[in-house]
Amino acid sequence: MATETSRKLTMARAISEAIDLEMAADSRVFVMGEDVGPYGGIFGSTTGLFTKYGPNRVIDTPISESAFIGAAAGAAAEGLRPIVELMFVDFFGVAMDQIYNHLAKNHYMSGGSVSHPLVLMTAMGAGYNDAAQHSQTLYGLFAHVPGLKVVVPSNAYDAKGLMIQSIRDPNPVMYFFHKGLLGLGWMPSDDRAVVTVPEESYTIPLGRANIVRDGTDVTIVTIGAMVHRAVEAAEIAAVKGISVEVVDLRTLVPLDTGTILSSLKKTHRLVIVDEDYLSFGMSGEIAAIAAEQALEYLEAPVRRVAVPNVPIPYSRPLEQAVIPSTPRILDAVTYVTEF
Amino acid sequence: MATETSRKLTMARAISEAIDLEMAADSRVFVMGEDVGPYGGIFGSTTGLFTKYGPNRVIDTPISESAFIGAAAGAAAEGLRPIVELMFVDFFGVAMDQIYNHLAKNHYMSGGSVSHPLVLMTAMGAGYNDAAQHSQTLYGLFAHVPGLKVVVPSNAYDAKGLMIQSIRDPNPVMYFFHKGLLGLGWMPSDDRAVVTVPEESYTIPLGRANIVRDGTDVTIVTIGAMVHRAVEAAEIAAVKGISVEVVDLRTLVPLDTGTILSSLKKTHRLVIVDEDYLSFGMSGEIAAIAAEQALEYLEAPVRRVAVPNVPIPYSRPLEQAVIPSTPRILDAVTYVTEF
Amino acid sequence: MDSKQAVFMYEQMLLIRRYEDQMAQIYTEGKSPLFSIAAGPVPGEMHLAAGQEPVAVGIGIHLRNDDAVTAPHRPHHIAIAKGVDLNRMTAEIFGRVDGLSHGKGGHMHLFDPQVHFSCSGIVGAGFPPALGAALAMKRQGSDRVAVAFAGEGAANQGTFHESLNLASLWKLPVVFIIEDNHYAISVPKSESTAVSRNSERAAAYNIPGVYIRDNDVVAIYEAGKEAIDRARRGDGPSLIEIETTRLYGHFQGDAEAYLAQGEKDEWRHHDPIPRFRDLLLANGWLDSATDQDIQTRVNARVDEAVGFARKSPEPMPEDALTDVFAETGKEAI
Amino acid sequence: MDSKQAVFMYEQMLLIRRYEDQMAQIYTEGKSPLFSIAAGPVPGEMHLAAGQEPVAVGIGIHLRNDDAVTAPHRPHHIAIAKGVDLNRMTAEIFGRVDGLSHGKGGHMHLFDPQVHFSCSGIVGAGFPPALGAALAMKRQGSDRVAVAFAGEGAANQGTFHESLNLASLWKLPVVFIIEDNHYAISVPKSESTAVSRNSERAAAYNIPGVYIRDNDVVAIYEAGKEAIDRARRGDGPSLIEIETTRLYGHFQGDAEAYLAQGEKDEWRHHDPIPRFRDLLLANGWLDSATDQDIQTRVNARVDEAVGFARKSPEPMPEDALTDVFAETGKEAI
Ligand SMILES: Cc1ncc(C[n+]2csc(CCOP(=O)(O)OP(=O)(O)O)c2C)c(N)n1
Ligand SMILES: Cc1ncc(C[n+]2csc(CCOP(=O)(O)OP(=O)(O)O)c2C)c(N)n1
Ligand SMILES: [Mg+2]
Ligand SMILES: [Mg+2]
Repeated sequence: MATETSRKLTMARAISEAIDLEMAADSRVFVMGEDVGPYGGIFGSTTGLFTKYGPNRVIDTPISESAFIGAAAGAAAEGLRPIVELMFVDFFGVAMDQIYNHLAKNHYMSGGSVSHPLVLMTAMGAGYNDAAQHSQTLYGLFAHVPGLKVVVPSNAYDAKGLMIQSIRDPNPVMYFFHKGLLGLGWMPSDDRAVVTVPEESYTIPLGRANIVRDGTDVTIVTIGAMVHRAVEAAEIAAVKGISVEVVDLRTLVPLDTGTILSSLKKTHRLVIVDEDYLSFGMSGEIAAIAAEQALEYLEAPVRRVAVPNVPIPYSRPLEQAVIPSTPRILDAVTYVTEF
Repeated sequence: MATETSRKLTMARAISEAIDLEMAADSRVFVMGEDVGPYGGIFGSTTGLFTKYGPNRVIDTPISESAFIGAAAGAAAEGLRPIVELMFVDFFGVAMDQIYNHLAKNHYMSGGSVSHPLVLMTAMGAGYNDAAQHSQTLYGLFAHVPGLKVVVPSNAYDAKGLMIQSIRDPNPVMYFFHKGLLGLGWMPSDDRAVVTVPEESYTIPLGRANIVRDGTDVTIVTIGAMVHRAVEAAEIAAVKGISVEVVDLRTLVPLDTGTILSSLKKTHRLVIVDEDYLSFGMSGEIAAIAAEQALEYLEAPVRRVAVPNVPIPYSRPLEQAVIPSTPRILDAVTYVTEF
Repeated sequence: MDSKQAVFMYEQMLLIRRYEDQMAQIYTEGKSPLFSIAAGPVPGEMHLAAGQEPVAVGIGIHLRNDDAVTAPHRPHHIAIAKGVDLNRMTAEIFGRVDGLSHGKGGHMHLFDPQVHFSCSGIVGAGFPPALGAALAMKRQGSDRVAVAFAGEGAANQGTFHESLNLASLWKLPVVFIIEDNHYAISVPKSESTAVSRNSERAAAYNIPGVYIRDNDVVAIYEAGKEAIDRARRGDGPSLIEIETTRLYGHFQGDAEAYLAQGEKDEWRHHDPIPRFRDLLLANGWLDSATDQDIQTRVNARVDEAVGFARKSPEPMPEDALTDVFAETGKEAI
Repeated sequence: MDSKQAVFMYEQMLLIRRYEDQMAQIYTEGKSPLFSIAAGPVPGEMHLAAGQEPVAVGIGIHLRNDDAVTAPHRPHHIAIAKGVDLNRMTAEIFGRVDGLSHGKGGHMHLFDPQVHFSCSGIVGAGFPPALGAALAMKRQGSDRVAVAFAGEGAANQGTFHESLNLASLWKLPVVFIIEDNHYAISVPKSESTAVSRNSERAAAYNIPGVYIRDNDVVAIYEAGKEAIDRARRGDGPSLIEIETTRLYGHFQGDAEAYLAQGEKDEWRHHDPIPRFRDLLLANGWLDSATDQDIQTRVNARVDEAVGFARKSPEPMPEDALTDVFAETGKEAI
């Protein structure tokens, strides 16, 4: 039993295991995308699936994202349960019309008569010098347009449970995995994302944030890889006597406003950590919720730590300067505490 | 002199006049897009230009937005000054990769050695029952990704001055015109957008908000067609003894944070009115700025009036329910005043 | 084509024509004296397909209820030929609660899952979902097929290329129909398309390509049968381009100043409906009494649909907040 | 092709090969014992083009400094053949301040406006800007031309279709070069492309299409000359697809488990450089002493570039905030 409960997985393995379980359980589920077949997905999200399920259920595509993502939507409307991979979220612009004018809106435009139960999984995130077209997070943009659920796991346990839930959801779900959390071996990966993962199937409801660390002085609201930076900052802050609560949103749509607010009512101080661009995105939305619904509790100005409205640069010192870091988070925590 | 200064123009005429003046002044300027030629632009942005400048400078295109917008970027890099029309901003998804991965980022990715002086003009806005794929504003999305200036005029005077400035700007500028402000005749149009416009060329700097109405009790920050709804609400509020200041941002990038903050320091109350989707967009950004930089001045929770995270519905009562209206704005103003 | 089919097609063409003519009329209600797109019982853009009936009917005759169709912004003729519920479709165009989408979709967003019909206001957007429907059908082991309709202007959108390639590669049961009505809004085909016939592009995807001249419903019927049978057999996709005519403007309110003098008169004189009627009469498949009956029936059918729509209430404002997500809808805000 | 051109091309091929081999080596620095894409002096993805020299050189020889080129994610060979500043390009790949973009761009984002070169990491994205450059050239009345290079995988992206149509329609001075190296990452052409040769797709745009087998630099030279001359004369675009080979993996670190047994050996045995050398020797255009000189020169050139890069300092963190907008850059935050 000790061994059973202590099986640790990387996030990549957790994702492919989740897909495997659902493919085994439901013959309508299939995977489509570039290099998802024999290669197993550039980021390992489909490792082993081609061997197990063959080319009819694990389908390599041409580099025609509009066609194959739109086709996935069409197949979903006809009763299949596609999981389709957009290799990097940065490429969304070649297929965005199919995604946001159709996949996201058809349920509404049809008055509820058409559904697209579909998972659009995609890699995001910086930290390995792949520059401006391969390093973004962009989840805020997808959360802005109505009709897509937006899932951003920060560790293997959540990755598996959220993936299974996403596959079963009757709606289109954008599922983002951060390249730097996957445990790929050939890329730096956060050990904190490697956690115990049960072998069996389980789900995590969409729209429920996770308080990954309790605290009383400051709330950090964050998501994805930044959860671990936030926890690091919280650990350092603890040494200085500052008690930081870290809220991992896990999904942006639905957004767990309740958890954010109850944390704020306890701590009275808010720092938002976001690997997306600073302006007009997630960090603004969370701050706005605070300004609308918890203003009387706020004892210090809100602080946002995000990418400072520049494309992601290539060179290491430049990239490291723009991606939110533990010291920058700590500065923000200190600022709101000392205010 | 009285006649000269009182020439009033519709916004559509102001835009085409601005383009005309720049085309006359600079042979590098040309226009490209669907139906911009003999038709004069579906929304009249190029009326008269084909007759005056001919098919070499006013170029009809196939329905190939990726190709012609990308081509405009390429032409700009080689020394031309394209004005390219995306007929409705709602169509951005078919060309977004060219827009945001290239047009927006090349200057940065090239370390400043490549420039794209280009205006991408596009129609936005609801109010005439064109439903979910033809009624959005979406400026928040373009303001989120770094590298594009974002211009949203609310009246003919601003439309002309901002267009000329945009054409002369060395950067890519997204220029949004609201269909319901253009004075097209075949579509409801706000008379408040028809204002006196000088015949000569003039510019309005990007990044400078306009206080369209002074007030002391509440600040409304808004843009585009909503400026007029906000002014209406302010007029009604004035009758009730509430003094509302209305800030027309005019551009989202650059954002005139200074004007927002000084108004807030005077009024201590903030309402944001935005025709874009509520969450993860402009309204969140403005609220966040308040929560970061003017928290101690806020005497009431921030209120946002925006499209409540649903696609724009077709039917009149449904559409009217989701587009911010004068009564909804007034409610918000009352709320923050009485808080 | 036997006489029964021919008469059925004729009746459908009349139904479509009557529908579009009625819609053109109704669309003006409440919009005068000055034309305002936003006024009256039917607001928003209105793209009518009078003149393009042969395309919808000549293809639609070969389709079953369980076959899928995607249509573009100009969808009525295709919807009618596919058997979309005319009452609910009309109510949708009127923006009423009994509409297919309870008023949320409107004229460019008609969805009738009963007959696997959908459309979109984005040019070229219907190709990929048709692929997807065909993929589902193939995987499900059925002999169903999908058909994507689009204008000649749409054939220059990237989705056309990506979709035809993928359809051929995966040998999907899908047929691509291009309605060449000579214009994309004001832009003539010659100024948008580097080849005179899109059917020539079929070779770029290793699939059959056919061009049909002259809005000829009989030829459309034949080519449609071949392509759809082929898809049903599992032999893969085809591309058919059909020369047709747009008897109204691009949308209602279009002044069509870009047309050459007399261009439209030519189209009107070459109206496919009287031509087909003459053929049926000549073949002895139709007599004028039957023709009269059909006209009466068709008019009544359209009147019924319009009556149904007019009677249906408008949706309640709060309904705008539902249907963003399946299930509870409570995530909508 | 005269002997001078041939020897020049040979030297360029060697320069490219040497560059890519050196880059492959340097790329491993700091990455062992466990391969980490993020470590060492050259981090990030690295797509090398050894084996594809004939394409770059056979086309590049016909281009002037003022002609424009757009290249894909695998750009080094094309950049070198276009005359991009090798020192600054290398410094860019090292992410240093003396790089073409001062370290902001990196290997997939090389821009050298001096020779009108740019590239992009997005597959198929280089077609439209090449059109635009050609449009500018045509409008400016010059005889300059633009060339867009892309892989065979990119030919299934929508931009390919849209751009070829537009280029033909507007008779732009642009040439489209497809490098058919058999794979798009792990996906073989036969599983991505419904025709065996993309050159067959030229007919869909009413432009000439040529396929060149066997990575043959002489044939590439000839076809390139014809297409570029044609564009320069104002006779419009052409499409050339070239069979070539990718001697490294898709990117460095690619285990290439998807290749068939021996597949790569075949490519290696058919290396275009020794083949071209043999031809030159056979023609008497090269002797082994000259060959030796060239090798020495080429090695020195690469060493110089790498030395230049290594000497250049890293950018300062605060430099990340500049260059979002032209002029002041103060809007950056
Ligand atoms: C991607 C996109 N670009 C532009 C438009 C605007 N638009 C709507 S219909 C149309 C013309 C379509 O022409 P065609 O495909 O020939 O169809 P037709 O209207 O002739 O039936 C255009 C440009 C759009 N809806 N979507
Ligand atoms: C739009 C887009 N989709 C996917 C990718 C990921 N990707 C990078 S290179 C590549 C393969 C490209 O193949 P090909 O065009 O044949 O060029 P090659 O790598 O063989 O030189 C893929 C799929 C991308 N960069 N852009
Ligand atoms: Mg047409
Ligand atoms: Mg390739």
